[in-house]
Amino acid sequence: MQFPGLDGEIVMGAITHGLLARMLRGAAAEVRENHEWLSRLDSVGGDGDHGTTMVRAMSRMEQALEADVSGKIPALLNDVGWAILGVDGGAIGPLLGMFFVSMAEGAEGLEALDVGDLAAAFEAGLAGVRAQTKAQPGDKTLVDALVPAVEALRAAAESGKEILEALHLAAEAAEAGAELTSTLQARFGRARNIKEQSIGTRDPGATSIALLFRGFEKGVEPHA
Amino acid sequence: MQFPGLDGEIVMGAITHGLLARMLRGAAAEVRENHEWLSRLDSVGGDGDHGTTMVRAMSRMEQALEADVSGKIPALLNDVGWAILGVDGGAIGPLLGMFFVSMAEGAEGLEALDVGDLAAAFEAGLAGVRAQTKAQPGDKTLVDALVPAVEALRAAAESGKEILEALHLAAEAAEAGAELTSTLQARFGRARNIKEQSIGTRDPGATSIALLFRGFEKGVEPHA
Amino acid sequence: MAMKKLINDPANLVKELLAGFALAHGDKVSLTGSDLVVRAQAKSPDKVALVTLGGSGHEPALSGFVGEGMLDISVPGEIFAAPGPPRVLEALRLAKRDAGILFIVLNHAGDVLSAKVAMDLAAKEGILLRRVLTHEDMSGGPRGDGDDRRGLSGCLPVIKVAGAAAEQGRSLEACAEIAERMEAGMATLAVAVSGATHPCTGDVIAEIPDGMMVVGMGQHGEAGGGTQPLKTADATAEIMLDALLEDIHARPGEDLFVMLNGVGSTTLMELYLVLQRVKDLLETRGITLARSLVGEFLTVQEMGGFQMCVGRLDKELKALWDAPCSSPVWTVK
Amino acid sequence: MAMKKLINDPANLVKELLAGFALAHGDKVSLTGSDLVVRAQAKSPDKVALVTLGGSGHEPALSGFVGEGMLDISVPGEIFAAPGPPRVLEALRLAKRDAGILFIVLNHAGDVLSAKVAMDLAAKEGILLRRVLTHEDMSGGPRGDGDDRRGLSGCLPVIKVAGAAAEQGRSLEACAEIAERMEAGMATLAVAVSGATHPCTGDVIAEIPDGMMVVGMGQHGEAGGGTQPLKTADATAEIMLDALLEDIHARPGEDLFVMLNGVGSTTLMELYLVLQRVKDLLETRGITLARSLVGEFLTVQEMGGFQMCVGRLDKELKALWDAPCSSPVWTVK
Ligand SMILES: Nc1ncnc2c1ncn2[C@@H]1O[C@H](COP(=O)(O)OP(=O)(O)O)[C@@H](O)[C@H]1O
Ligand SMILES: Nc1ncnc2c1ncn2[C@@H]1O[C@H](COP(=O)(O)OP(=O)(O)O)[C@@H](O)[C@H]1O
Ligand SMILES: [Mg+2]
Ligand SMILES: [Mg+2]
Ligand SMILES: [Mg+2]
Ligand SMILES: [Mg+2]
Repeated sequence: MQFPGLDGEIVMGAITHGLLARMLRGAAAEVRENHEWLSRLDSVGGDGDHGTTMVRAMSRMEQALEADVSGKIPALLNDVGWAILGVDGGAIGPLLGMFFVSMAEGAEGLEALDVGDLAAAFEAGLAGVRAQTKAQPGDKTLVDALVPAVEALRAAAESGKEILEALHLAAEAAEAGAELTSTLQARFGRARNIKEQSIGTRDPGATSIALLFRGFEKGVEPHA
Repeated sequence: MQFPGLDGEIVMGAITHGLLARMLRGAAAEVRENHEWLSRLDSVGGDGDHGTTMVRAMSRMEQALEADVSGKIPALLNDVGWAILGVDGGAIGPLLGMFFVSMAEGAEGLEALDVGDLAAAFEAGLAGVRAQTKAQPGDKTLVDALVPAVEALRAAAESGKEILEALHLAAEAAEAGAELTSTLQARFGRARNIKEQSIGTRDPGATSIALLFRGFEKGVEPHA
Repeated sequence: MAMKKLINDPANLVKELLAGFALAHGDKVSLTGSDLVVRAQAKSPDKVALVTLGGSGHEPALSGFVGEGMLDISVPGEIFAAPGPPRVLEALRLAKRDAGILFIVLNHAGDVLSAKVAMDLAAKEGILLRRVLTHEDMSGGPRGDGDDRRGLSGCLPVIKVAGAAAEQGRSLEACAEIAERMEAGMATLAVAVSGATHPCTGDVIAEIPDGMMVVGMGQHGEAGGGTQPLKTADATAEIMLDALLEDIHARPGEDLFVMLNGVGSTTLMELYLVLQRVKDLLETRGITLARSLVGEFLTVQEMGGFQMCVGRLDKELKALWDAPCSSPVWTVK
Repeated sequence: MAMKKLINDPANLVKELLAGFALAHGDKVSLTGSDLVVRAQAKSPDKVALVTLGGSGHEPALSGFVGEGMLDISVPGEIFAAPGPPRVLEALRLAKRDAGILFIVLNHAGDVLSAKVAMDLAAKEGILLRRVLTHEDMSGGPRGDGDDRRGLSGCLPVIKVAGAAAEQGRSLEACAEIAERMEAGMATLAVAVSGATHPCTGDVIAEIPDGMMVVGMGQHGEAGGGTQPLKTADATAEIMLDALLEDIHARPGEDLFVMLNGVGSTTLMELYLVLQRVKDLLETRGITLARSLVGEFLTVQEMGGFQMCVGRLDKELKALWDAPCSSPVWTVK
């Protein structure tokens, strides 16, 4: 499949450097649109800064996109990761930063990513996050959105789905995972301090992951 | 003139040790009854503690009266003065304390005070106060009540008035002087900082002097 | 609560405050690289270096603990937000030495994560370090479940004794052991009586109803304890001390230190009352108040309240506590 | 404004706080006689002694200035109220020595009167002393009309240099000259952004409307300057510094010190911003910020705001500023 009107950068069924940039810009747009909601979620059990920090992280990401002249996927992902690591932003900075840095390692040497490559890169990103925290699925953290999203992408790759479809399924899974966190009690992050009172609200970090995946999908969608 | 019912301590026309104690207790009672007003006056240009400090000074005075076994007027006045000096009470403590300490010096060697002796003792007290401060009449301080009170007492002595009458005239003069301070601008004490805004309110320290002299008078008045 | 702060553009707040901090304490600290706070006179490179990281807005912490006999480097983050791993890594590179780095991390998710990433990267560069986590906030959960306990102002005594050990030329292992011994024997409990505002956003940090106080409040206004009627200094001291002594299993005959850390608008006057009561209560239990520390070390903007930190002191820790040091918050001749 | 203070019986407040203060700083100060605060190690009797007096409720002032190289004795009064002459006389008797006593009095009616009575009595006992009055609050009135100017936190630098001179064994005349030189070259201006309460009575000390600040507020909330909209740190620094520089007639090429004294709930963070701006402004005028001091030295309970004190430093004053000292608020190695 060939997406029309996308600067001719599209290789059927694969994410090029240019398309990756679109994915990332889509994610930034999605987070920016919803940052107040993110801060509101964080103010229940945390310090209410999650939306602000995410916006700062996205701005850094966009600067890295702007500055990128490598034309290479791993280099871009690595730059984005380090840009986000550079945000003085509490918990989300190191986790999200390491997600992209590790994704870069997972995409090492590749010029473009087919669905399987993309799944592998996201798996590397997930592993990078999980190396930083003992949080398991069910602990009400961003892990609860990230794990199902990456798993959905892998499943889509296994069953031969196209990239757009695969990203759609990942976004749906991330959203479902994030939504489910509202039933959970926080065992990591600041919200663990409010114990049972954390039940009833979505985890801000998981919600951000859902927004990022929704943005990835929107970024590669053909323009209407 | 003999006041009936006053423990037989009265010598015609003279203040004995016992009568002095009554005068002082009368002053304490008068201040105590009006201390909220004093603090209110002080809160306009000062720190609002004048009533509280005066009550503490009066309590100290009463303790000194309680403790006194000398039977001597100068000793009693000196003890009262030192008791008041011992109050951690801002401006009024040293001034009022030195008033009594100096009065004691003015009454040195006397067993009882006739009207002239009393005027001399009060004059010594006034001199003691004025040695501590450069405040002149018209500067809106306790000097504005004390000077006319002492002058009135001296005038009464010169014209041969009886003690009760003399104390009554002194109290009237003190009150008139205190009342007049409401038209003045403060040039000493905390109230000087508010400048013109001090006009319109009586000076708390002058008001205290008026209350003390009213109390002196009431203390020696025959019981109704 | 209207915000009444003398600040400029919130976006530059941390940069500006660090510049002023370095200016005010130029004899003891200076800024280097990406706003890392370092000692004015660097420690000899054959001695263990102490490094820490943490959000700003808690002045004088943590950068006020930098100086001779205390920290070598602090990495200040944004207001209430951990610094990102790159600046932490920069600090670790700067401190890199054969003697090693004692890396003191307060238990807050952001700090722990940022430290972890930086440490992983540092390890790849052959930087020798030992992390010591401080998590002495007893309101977080039962002792033993360390992850639940936040790192509050107790980092100060830990830094003091470990810094003194490093200054004496002790090994990384020895310094780490001392830090951990101090940490293991201490507990902190906070009480808040009035709230504060975030200097950048104006957001309210903890709203505390009139006449009430909250025991167990975290460093950023996180809930964590019970709201109860405001008590006297004596009664508050007793509630807090009892809980802390039970938490550390203090026994008669022991020597303890007590630190009272004002978090903002609570006066030294009040803290002195509390200290006096603490001493009397300890005496009735046969415990000696061997050292005390009263002041504002780790604040939460203009919040009212204080943290009480209590810990066990043995002979060695006492000697290290008394050892010379020279930092903006603590000078011992 | 509801009072939210951790205190006990207000009637015992000062006694209790002094006990806790002496306990907290037992290595530097102790209590003697009628709650006089004295140095833990007395100064050699052949050196000039420094004595001061003043109300409590301003902690750490004034007793926090007692120590080696600073004050020998402070006579603390009740909350915001000068101590009575008998305790002041007790202090003067205790400090009595052939070398003489430098008696530092802040210009407030109560303090001045109490000091005067005590001095008159001391003179009769042959106690040798020199009084130095500090009155550097420029909001009181024009320079020269000294009686109108209150003594604010500027007493600290005066005590520092005079204390250092005394420690060096200089004569009473020399110490007094140094104190007076320092005092004559300085001015202080206060800004208040939020009020406070009297800890005993609960009375409001200064009510400051939302969004406003008051320049020229005295130490107990006395009015004295203009109410104006709350400004940025930079703008506030500029307003205050301009006024102070004009007051002391500062000229290009001069060396000045700047002290920023937080009075309660204003954070160090804010004071650091102000200091940074002050330095830049001085630079543009060709004036050197030779020394600075930032912290809470003389507070007004939980009031928000600070005092800026600016003064001229010559070579000798700088050396005395840097001389060793050891008091609860200021330690120089
Ligand atoms: N230890 C942890 N492990 C995994 N995720 C965490 C951890 N701590 C926090 N998070 C995630 O970070 C989110 C909060 O991020 P953010 O508000 O930016 O950080 P902070 O709490 O430092 O202000 C949480 O909702 C949670 O998803
Ligand atoms: N320098 C002074 N000379 C004469 N009287 C003074 C002086 N200062 C204050 N007073 C008197 O003291 C009164 C205030 O007393 P008080 O409120 O007890 O003291 P403070 O102002 O220290 O709180 C004033 O009303 C005034 O009469
Ligand atoms: Mg947050
Ligand atoms: Mg945060
Ligand atoms: Mg008063
Ligand atoms: Mg007073």
